[in-house]
Amino acid sequence: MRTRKAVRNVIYGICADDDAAASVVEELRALDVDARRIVVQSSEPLEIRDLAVPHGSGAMPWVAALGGLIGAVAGFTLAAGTQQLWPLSTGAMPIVTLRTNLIITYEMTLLGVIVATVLCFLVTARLPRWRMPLDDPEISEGAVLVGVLSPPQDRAHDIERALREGGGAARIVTCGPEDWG
Amino acid sequence: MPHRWGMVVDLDRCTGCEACVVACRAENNVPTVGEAEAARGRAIHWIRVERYVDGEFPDVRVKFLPVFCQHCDAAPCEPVCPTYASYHTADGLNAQVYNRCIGTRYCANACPYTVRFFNFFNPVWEKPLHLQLNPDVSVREVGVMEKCTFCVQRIKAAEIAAKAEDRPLRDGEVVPACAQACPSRALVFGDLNDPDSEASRLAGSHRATHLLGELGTQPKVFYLQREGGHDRQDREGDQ
Amino acid sequence: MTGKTAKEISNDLLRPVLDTSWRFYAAAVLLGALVVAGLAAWGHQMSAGIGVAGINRPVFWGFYITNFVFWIGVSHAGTLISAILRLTHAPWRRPVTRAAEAITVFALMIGAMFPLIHLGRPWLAFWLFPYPSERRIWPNVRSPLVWDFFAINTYLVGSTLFLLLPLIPDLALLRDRARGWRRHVYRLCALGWAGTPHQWRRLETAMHIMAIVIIPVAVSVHTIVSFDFAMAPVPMWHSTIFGPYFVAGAIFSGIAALIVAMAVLRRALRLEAYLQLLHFESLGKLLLLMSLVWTYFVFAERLTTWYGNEPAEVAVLFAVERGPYAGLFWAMVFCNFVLPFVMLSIKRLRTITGTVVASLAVLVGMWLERFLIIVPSLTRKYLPYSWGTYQPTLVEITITAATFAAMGLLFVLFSKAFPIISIWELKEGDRRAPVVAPGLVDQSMVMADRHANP
Amino acid sequence: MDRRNFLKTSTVGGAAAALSSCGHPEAPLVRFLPDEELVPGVATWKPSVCPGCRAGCGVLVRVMEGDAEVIRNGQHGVVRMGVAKKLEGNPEHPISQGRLCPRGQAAIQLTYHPDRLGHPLERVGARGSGEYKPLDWDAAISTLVERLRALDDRRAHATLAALTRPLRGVRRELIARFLQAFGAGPPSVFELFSDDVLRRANERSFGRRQLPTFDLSRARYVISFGADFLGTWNSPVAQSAAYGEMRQGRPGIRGTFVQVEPRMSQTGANADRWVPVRPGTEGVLALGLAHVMLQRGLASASSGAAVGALIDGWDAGLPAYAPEAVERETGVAARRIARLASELAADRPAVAIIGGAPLAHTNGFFNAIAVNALNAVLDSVGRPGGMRFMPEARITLPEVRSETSTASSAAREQSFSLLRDRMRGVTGPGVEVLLLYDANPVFAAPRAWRIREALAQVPFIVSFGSFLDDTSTFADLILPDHSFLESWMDDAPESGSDRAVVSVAAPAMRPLHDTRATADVLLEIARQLGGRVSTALPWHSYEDALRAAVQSVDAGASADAKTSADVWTLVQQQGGWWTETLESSSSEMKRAAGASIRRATPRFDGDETEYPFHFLPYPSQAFLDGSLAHLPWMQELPDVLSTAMWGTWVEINPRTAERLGVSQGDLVEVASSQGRLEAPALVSPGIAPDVVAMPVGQGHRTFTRYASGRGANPVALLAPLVEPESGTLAWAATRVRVARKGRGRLTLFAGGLRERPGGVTR
Repeated sequence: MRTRKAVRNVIYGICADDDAAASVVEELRALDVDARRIVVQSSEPLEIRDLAVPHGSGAMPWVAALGGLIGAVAGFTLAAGTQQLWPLSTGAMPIVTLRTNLIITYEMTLLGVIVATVLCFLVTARLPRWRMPLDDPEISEGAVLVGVLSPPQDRAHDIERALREGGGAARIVTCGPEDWG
Repeated sequence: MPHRWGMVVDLDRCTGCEACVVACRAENNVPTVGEAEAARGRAIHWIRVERYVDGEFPDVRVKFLPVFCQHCDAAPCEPVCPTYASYHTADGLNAQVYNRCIGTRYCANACPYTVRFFNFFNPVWEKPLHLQLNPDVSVREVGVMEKCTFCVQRIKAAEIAAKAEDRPLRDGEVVPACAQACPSRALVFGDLNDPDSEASRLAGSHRATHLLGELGTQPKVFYLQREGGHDRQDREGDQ
Repeated sequence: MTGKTAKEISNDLLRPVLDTSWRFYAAAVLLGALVVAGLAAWGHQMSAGIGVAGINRPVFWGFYITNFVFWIGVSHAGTLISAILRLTHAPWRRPVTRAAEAITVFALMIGAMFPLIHLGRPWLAFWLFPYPSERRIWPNVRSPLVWDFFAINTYLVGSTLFLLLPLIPDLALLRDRARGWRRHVYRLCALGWAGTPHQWRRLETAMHIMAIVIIPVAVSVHTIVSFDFAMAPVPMWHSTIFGPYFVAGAIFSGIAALIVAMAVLRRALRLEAYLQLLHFESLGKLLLLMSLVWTYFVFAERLTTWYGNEPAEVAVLFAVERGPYAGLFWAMVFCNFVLPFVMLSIKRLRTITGTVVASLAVLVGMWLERFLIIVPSLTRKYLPYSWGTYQPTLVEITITAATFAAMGLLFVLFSKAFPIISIWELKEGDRRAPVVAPGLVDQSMVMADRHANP
Repeated sequence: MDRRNFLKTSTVGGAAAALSSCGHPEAPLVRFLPDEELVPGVATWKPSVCPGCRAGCGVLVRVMEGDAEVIRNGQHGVVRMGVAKKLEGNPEHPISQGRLCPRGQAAIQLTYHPDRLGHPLERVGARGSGEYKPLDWDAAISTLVERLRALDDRRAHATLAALTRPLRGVRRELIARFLQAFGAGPPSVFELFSDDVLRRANERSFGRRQLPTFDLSRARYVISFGADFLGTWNSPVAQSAAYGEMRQGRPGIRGTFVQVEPRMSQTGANADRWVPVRPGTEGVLALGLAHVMLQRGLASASSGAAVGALIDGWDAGLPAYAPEAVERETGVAARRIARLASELAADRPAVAIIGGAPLAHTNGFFNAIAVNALNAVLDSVGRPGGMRFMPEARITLPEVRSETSTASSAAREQSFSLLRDRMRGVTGPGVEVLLLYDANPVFAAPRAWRIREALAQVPFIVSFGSFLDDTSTFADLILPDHSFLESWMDDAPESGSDRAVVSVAAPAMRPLHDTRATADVLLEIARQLGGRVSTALPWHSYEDALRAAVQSVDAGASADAKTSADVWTLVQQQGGWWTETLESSSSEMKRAAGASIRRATPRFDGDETEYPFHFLPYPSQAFLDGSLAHLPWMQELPDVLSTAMWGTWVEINPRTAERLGVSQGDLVEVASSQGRLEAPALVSPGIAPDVVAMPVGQGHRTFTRYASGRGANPVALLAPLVEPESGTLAWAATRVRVARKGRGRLTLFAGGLRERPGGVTR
């Protein structure tokens, strides 16, 4: 509707709720539209989870664990390395004090987990991306957007129909040919 | 073998005259803070003579106790310092590196002897009082912790002198300002690693104790307890 | 739960962000003025010397470290509570979590300032940081202050991310609603969030991991803060109970801070429909639980000290219970135990007002608790000759007041810039939970309602 | 440089930063060429003499290079010169033996005091206003010379008078000879805590008008009556050194020490037994002890016959001093007296000391004679481990033949009371020109003596002091002296060693200010006056006079020196002259003579019902009689017992305080028949319930930025009672009343008074 949107080559419909969106997605799949081209957007997590491309969710915990491991090694190396490089005697303590180094190791481990998790999230969620996504204002009103990216020109009508069917999209928007990925 | 500097304080000799207190101030450029600051608990005395009073009139007994940095082997002040301003030298001193101190005052809290002093403001020497400043000792600026150093500048000077003559340090060659001033010779400084030093000999006395020894700080200052005197029984016998 | 449509929710919750009332300016100016006063006091302290504060020998730590511990404690409001509630899927958490997380971040930022404010030479504070420097001296990793540095940084990074991640979808919402230059800002902040199921799934996974991780971080942070004391051989500091005792106290004060913040938001931003009695009640019950836990720790600590009868420790114990600090001590007991216990265990008194009153008392009481842990011990160390006293100065009081103002100001600005209630989580929860008419006063009715409308 | 070395050096170094960091940016100064060749960073040690008290300790001055701001030829500039850095005891010196007391350590601040007078001053404002204008030395000296010429013209020579602090040696002689040659009377000395009573008593008992020296290091039992001999009395450094040896210097032997006094002093705090006694009854207790010993045959009367016989009833075994009677009078239990007596008799050698307050009662002379008698009974006179008298040092200014001068130039001093009366015109001759040298009677004399008024009647007062104090603000002309480090110094200690000692020292550093040594100024004035005065004082400088005096010493007495020139060299090297051989002084003692002395009961000023408390001022550990109150180090020195700094206080027994409703730090009013003052209360268990005590030293109206208007002056309360034998002030004989006034301020260094249970040393 606004100028920015005109640059996208997309056909989408606005559905009132998840159920409508789900049925639209069903229709699109029935049309044999490439699953990777189906786009769903909502302003809240949808109850029905498999509206779009299924993704393996197992990677993130492992990445987090790896981050923790890196953090642990970094923390311990920092602590013990500092102590060994500048071996100063204090309070009759050993030069490398394992007990106290555990604390820094612990903190660095958890910091590693946190940072790895967030990085993993950003990477896998493809954030940040600086070009505008589809942002129909009705999404923020609670509507669900279902669309097809770069729809084959010949099937535009089918897709529009599919969007409307089954109590689906109340409104259809077609945008320009440019890829927005 | 490195030195292990220590001090022996004979409480039976100490008279509470406080010559040590002023001598230390003169030697180590310890600033005066003035009445208002002193009233707020900011007076700096690297060595002080604590006095504890026992009994009520007329059976009053007083104990004088010169207290200064105990140069603990297991010093609680050292590990808590985040910047290594407080650390242990090879010859057993609790060093305080003024340049490294950022003023967390953690060491002062950790010190059970409360012998660490803080510069709450920049010290002031009204001219020409500054001419008296000892050039061998740095002047500390605001925000820096300071304390007794066992007159490390005198130790270093004696070591340099001995090295120049290519000989080991002799016992009694290093005398901190407090011990040098002490009229009754209550303070004896020396190398505890040297079994023949006077300090070692006195530290082996049956009267030798540590201050707050139960805390396990392993101080290098020994206190020789007072002998004799009257016990309570004796005092009651007089009445 | 709110009985409102998604549109209404968005309107209600975005209104404070998009419309600016005179109240916002009034609050910002007033709080800002106090913050400026605090900064001026700090500047004065830097130029004149730390001596303008009331600290002395032997009380080398005073208001600043009290504030440090207090604010780090308050920071546990947040992330810890929000993480626990998330992990336990407590349904009533949704309007609460963002405020709680914001408290955490701000309280940490303020708390982390105090170790700098209290330094004798704050311009050299960067020496705490392990960086390769010309002088080739690194921090002493044995020092609890360096542990603090690591723990607080971890917590600050973690809780900031924990606050920001679920904010992204709401920023996307704002991006759509805002006008003018703000739109551009929000657009940048939203990072191009689209709201695809894929992103939602990732966000939820990340939040789940974060919630799991942030709990041990929070626990360790306040444990390490307690180690600042427990590592020093100071009577009544050198205690094994300090770790859990401090963590319990931190959660305690954190909940209280959250309740107070929610009450203020509820009134100021007219969020009565979202922050309901249910929330205050639930948090109030948590507060009551923590009050009892805290009391248990205080009792355990003081009983063992008294029974042990170690002279140096008993000197501190009695200085607090019947000496110069007795007034503060019994005020603390009243604020942290008696009053919350009465207000929160009697159902009739457990109203929103009642909960808020109890929470305010707890905040006062917990500040006193921090003070009473730190100062009396220092006034009575081992050698009675060096016993001392402590009187705060105007500089310390100003800076302390300024940090409370800073907390308020940050909160005002935050709630101005971002929706203080997580809109998407609320909507999500609303759809999953039964609709409850606003204005309900009884939890049991909520429960009954829930059964009636599965 | 690795980290460890870095740390090492940074603790030690940093001198340049030290000196530059404390200055403020100022206009650039002219840099004068250095006077001396100094090796940077290398210290030289020069002997000097401590001016702090009468002990006359020899000190060593650590001198290093420094940049001093000075005025040269009227130009302000900087010169690199040797400046004193620290004082240590002179190890060669028989009195200090390498040690120094706190006041001696702080004496260096006398030189560097920021309020030191740096040039001659002439009064412009009213007397006491402290308004002066600077003057150059020529003008200043000629002003004084004209005044003296005017006296000469009017044949009013006798109206010249001098009032000095206690001086000995060549400086005292120069002043005395100047006065004598001019035709005036001998100089007066004012000293609050004077020991003249004891000197006179010793003259009576032993034929020596001198303070005794105690051989504590060999004593096994020491009983002291009020003498703060480890703190402020007589020769504290020498006495403390001997005390340390008495306690722990002999394997297997530890001397016992008993202190008798109503208020616990620093010395009393060290006692094994502290015996509080009613003020003024110390002599009775001493004789009570003697009685028991004689009665039980623990000592023979003959051993002390000569000295003891002075006491009325001696031959009869002192029947009036039976323990019960003594108990009634002194408040010390009879059983305790008996016990002390048997201990004294058993642990020989034993010695008794008297000093301080017991001498400052109206019966001070009796107390002193009584303790002398006790020493005689203990057979401690002239014996190892007992008391003795230091051989007198025999250096005096050589006689100069002149028409008026007779043999004795060392005329005895004129009593202060006579000078007072002369100033006030009560007796003739009046005083028209008064030379004032560091004596501060306006501060340290009772109000009833009306010093202020007396000074106001003197037409012309010249002060030689280095500071504006309560008295010197009355001066019309101020000719400031060098500090002791900038000047030649000499002193002749009268106690503290068993050798004859003269302390002499050359200047340790060049003068910082435009000052002149008073002795030099006197010689210059004598030159300008001409006539018999210049004939009597033919020396060009103090140094000349000193050399003449020292070279008159019998060279044979010094082991190393063969000629008088050698003596002068030796004296400069070691900081004085002292005999090498130990002299037995007992043989020189004359037999006691004179009428027998009856028991004297002390008289007190003030009615007991109206003024229920004995008032006991005492020399403070930091300031003595107040003459060191201007030193900031001394102000910030915590008094060892009270731990008070920068102020004054009133010591009150806890029971008394409770009765009066006074708690620690409360402001109390102390009032005597002479006046009143307010000071904070210090509740102390070490003081008798009917005694209140105050340290002397604070309460200066004018005495530099550090001491002016600080605290209260207890001397202001003192009644003008004197000890009749010596005429010295009986400063312990005033009664006072005490009342609470409100909250006061007491700056204490210490928090707690009591050890925690179990003690602190283990």
